[in-house]
This record gives sequence, C-alpha cells and structure tokens, in this order.
Amino acid sequence: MADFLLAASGFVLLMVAVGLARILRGPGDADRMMAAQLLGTGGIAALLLLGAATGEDAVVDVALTLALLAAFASIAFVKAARTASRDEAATGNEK
Amino acid sequence: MMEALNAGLALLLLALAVWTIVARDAFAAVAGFIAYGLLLTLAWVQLSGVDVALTEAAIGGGLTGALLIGAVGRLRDTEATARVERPKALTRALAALVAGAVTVALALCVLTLPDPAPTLAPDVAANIAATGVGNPITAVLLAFRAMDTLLEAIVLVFALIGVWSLAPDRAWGGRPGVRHVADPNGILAYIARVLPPIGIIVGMYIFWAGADHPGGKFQGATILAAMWLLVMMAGLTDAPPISRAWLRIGLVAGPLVFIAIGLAGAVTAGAFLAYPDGYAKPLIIVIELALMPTLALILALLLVGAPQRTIQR
Amino acid sequence: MNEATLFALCAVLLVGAGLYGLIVNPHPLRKILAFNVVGSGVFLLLGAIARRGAGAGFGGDPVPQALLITGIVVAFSATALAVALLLRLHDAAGSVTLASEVPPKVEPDAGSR
Amino acid sequence: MSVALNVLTVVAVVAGAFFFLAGTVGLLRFPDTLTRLHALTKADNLGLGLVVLGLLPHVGSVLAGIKLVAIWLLVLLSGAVASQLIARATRQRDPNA
Repeated sequence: MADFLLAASGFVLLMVAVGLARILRGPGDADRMMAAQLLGTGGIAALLLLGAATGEDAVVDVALTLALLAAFASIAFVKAARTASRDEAATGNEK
Repeated sequence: MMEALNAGLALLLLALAVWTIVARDAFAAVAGFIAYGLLLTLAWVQLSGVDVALTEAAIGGGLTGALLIGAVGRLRDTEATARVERPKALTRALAALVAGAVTVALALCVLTLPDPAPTLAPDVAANIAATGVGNPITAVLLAFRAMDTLLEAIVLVFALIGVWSLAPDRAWGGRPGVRHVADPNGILAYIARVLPPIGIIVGMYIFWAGADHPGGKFQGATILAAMWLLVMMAGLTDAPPISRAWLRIGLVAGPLVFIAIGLAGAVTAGAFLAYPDGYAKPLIIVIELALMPTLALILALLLVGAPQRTIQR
Repeated sequence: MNEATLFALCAVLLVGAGLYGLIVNPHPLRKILAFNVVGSGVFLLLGAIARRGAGAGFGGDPVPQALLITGIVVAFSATALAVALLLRLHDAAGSVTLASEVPPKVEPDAGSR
Repeated sequence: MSVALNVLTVVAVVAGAFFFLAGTVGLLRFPDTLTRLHALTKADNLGLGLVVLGLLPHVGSVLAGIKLVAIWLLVLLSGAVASQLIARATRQRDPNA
C-alpha cells in the first residue's frame, strides 16, 4: 500500500510539474498564476499521499497551512493586476 | 521508489530556480519563485524537517509570494530600462566562472563532510525532559538556544522600523501602504469574511500543537498575519496609523516579556534566560503567547510597507 | 545516494545559480529574487546537514532545524525591507536603476508619475 | 473489510490522479485563458477531493480525518474564489476573451 501511495504521489507531482510549462509559455500573467495554483493543489495532494505512505501524521498540518493560504497569492495577484491596469489607463500605455 | 521521487523533486527545484534567474519577464520569474517555494516545502518533508516545512509553507507559500507579486505590479514600468542594462558577454562569463567556482568548492565540501556526522540530537534527547515540552524544535528555540529566538524577535522589530523609516516626512505617523478598495458585497469581501475565523482557529491550533508536535508561534503567527492582510486587501479594514500607541506597545510587548522572564531567570536560576526547575514549561508557554501577537503584527506590517498617507485629523 | 547528499548537492547548485543571477540581472527586484534563491540553497544545505545528524529517535538534528526556522523568518523580514527600499526608490526617483550613470529612458516607459 | 477499503483507496486515488492529469493536459492544450481556468478547477475540486476520499480509510484518528476533509473544503473555497477573481481580471483586460 505504501508503495502505491508513494507512486501516486510521484505521479501527481509529475503531472503538475508538466503543467508548470504554462509558467514558461504564458502568454498572460493569469496563465502563469494558474500554473502556480495547480502546483499548489497538486502539492497538497502529493504531500497528503506522501504523509500517508510514510506514516508521518504531522504532514497533514503542513497541507492544512498550504490549503489555508492557497488563495492568498492569487488574491494578491488580482489586486496587483487591478492597480497596474489603473496605472496603464492613466499613462495611456499598452501591455 | 523514494529515491526517484527525491531525484525528481531536486531536478524540479533546480529547473524552477534557473527559470527564476533567466526568465525575461519579472512576473514570470516571481510565479516561478512561488512554485519553487512550494516544492521546497516538499523537500523539507523529505528531509524529516516537518517543522521547517510548516514554516516554509506559511512564509514561502503565503507572505513572500504576496510581497513579490505586489512589488512586480508596481515596478512594471522599470523592466524595459533594466533589460538595456544587461551586462556584456564578458561580464556574464566572469559571473558564470565565479558562480561555478563557488559551486564546485561547496560541492567538494559536501562530498567530504565527516562521517559519522556530528550531531547534537542525543544532547537534545537527554535534556528535553527538563523543559517539559515534547517537540525538540520548540525545546531548542525556547530553552537551549532561547537567545537566538529573542534576538530574532528583536531583528524583526528593527526590520519593521527600517521599513517605516522609509516614509516621506509628511506621511510619518500615518497609515502604511495603499487603501484597498473592493466591492463590499463582492467575492473578495466574501472570502475575507469567511476565511479569517477558520484561519484563526488553524493558527491557534498550529501554535498549540507546537508544544509536542510540529508547529509553534512562528507558523501560527504567519497564518494570523495572512488573515489580517486578507481583510485589509478586501478593503474591510485599513492598516492602523503607525503612531497608534496600542500598535507600538504591541510591537515590543513580546520581546519585553521575553527579556523580563530572562532577567528573572538571572535572579532565580542563576543565568540570563534560564528557567527555574519545574517552571520551564509554563514560562515557555507565557513567552510564546506573548511573542505570537507581536510576530503576527510585525509580519503583516512588513508586507504592508512604508507609511505613504498623511494623517487626517 | 541518500536523500541528504542528494539535496545537499541540489542546494549547492541552487547557490551557484542564484549567485550568477545576483551578479548578472540588472533589475534590483530580480537581484532580490536571486538572493532569495541563494538563501534557500544555504537553508537546504543546512537542512541536509541536519538530516545527516539524525539520531536519538529524531529524524534530523533539531538544533540546525530550529536555526532554519529562525533563518526563514529573518530572510523574509530582510526581503520585505529590501522590497520596501526598492519601492521607495521608485517613488522618489522614478526609476530603480543601480547603474552609476542614469541610462536613457526606454519606451514604452512613462517613468515617473 | 480491509481489502474493500484498500480497493476504495486505490480506485479513488487513481481517479484523483487522473483528474490531475486532465487538469494538466487542459492547462497545456486549451486555447485561451478562460478555458484553461475551466481545466484547472477540475484538478482542484475533483482531483484533490478523490485523493482525500481515498486517504480517509487510512487515518489514525477522527481529528486527522476532520483535518483531511477541512483541507479539501478550504481548497474548494479558495479555488472557487481565486478562479472567479482571475476570470474577472482577464475579462477586464480583454472584454472579448
């Protein structure tokens, strides 16, 4: 069972890692943010599977912290994007 | 199986670090760095440092990302200028040479590390009973190396003073950062009302668990700070003016309690920061309880930044 | 290779990559990022050394692990201070260049506001 | 009994991993930001949800089980909020997206 959970953890990690190609390709900031978000969820899943495989209970607390702060970076991103677009409108610049 | 997972993790870390360095667009670099912080959390778990993983998850996954994203948004117009300043090929080659030399030297050190490795783990195990706490990290942080933790709390206060001192004269004493505006019935205001109560419970839980399991005041305080910042970002509350007395008292209360208990130890137990027999655990809990609100205030306000708005009376 | 050596070597490469970026990237924010990569490499190295010191029933030597927690928090405060300095420089000067002579403005760049 | 639970774990975790695969493929292959967002939410909601479901039989205590479910609910909540915010930011930038 432990081997199966470990393999599943590795698979999920591999999947979201492939998804990280979106950070490289973009094209928009939102796409990059989404790749980071997918890695966040996948990281939580991989962490839980890893914790179950190794029997380390405290890993659940790490996942809980990550889950609680999962939206934090995205919210900061949206706030920053809004400020930036207001600046652009003011100076007449185009992205 | 585990080896393959670790090797993959290490490769991913390296790839993301390289991306953070070479990416053309600053936002792309920051997004890469956020992902990097997340994978670092997994690496800490693999290195049996669950306490460290918890800290990295809270700080690397939450606060650092928000700080850098905010900065990128405001510095967007400076990127084109910086691209022109890219150093010449010769400089880059020299830099690569220096970095390569440092890497090789460090790698040689790593490969010739003494075996068996020196360790203080048996000493910690032998003395942990005297502190009354079950988590060895907490015992190190608040008993065996309490001086480090005290100085760290003071460094954090100094960092915040440093940030505040960047205020223009007219804004000194005013509110830091920008006033966030958001639709009070929108989705952002919704999450800023729903998440903080849960976050406070989780933060207190992580803090409380820290006595015997991975967790502690740093991790708990970071979560509390993130929740406060969320409410600020949703425009539901504003950052307090930095001249407020309660704020200033709150910022030094934790270190002061720590120092007071340390001085009391000098009288009752014979050394600064020593605890009298049998009182170690309650005193550690008092210090942690006093430090946590201070840390939460400092971590949140560090992220908010320097005062920018003049005081309106 | 055990996980301590693996992550120690990974850490060494992270330090090297970060150092290169710190020297080569002209934008101060990118320098802050690169510096954080160096810092995390040093932390990871210390973490690997802690792992090597496992014993007495602990998965790693708790003393370096406790220092790591302190280090991560202090690194965050230093990053926040650096970012605040940078934003203030931007507000005051309209640019964030570190060059000794100010280079010509490049479009599309309205600069100061 | 334990065999049945193990089968449940294997089936649920494999299904969860499949949704992470689907999320990644969607994120890489879909043509524009909003469709990619659609793919991402499948991994968030179903992928993690199924993994949590698969791990539930293995938890040692009730508290650990509650924490697992809480993790899923938190990710659901923040995923829903973040996707809506990202979608709105994309719309504002380019109303035809």
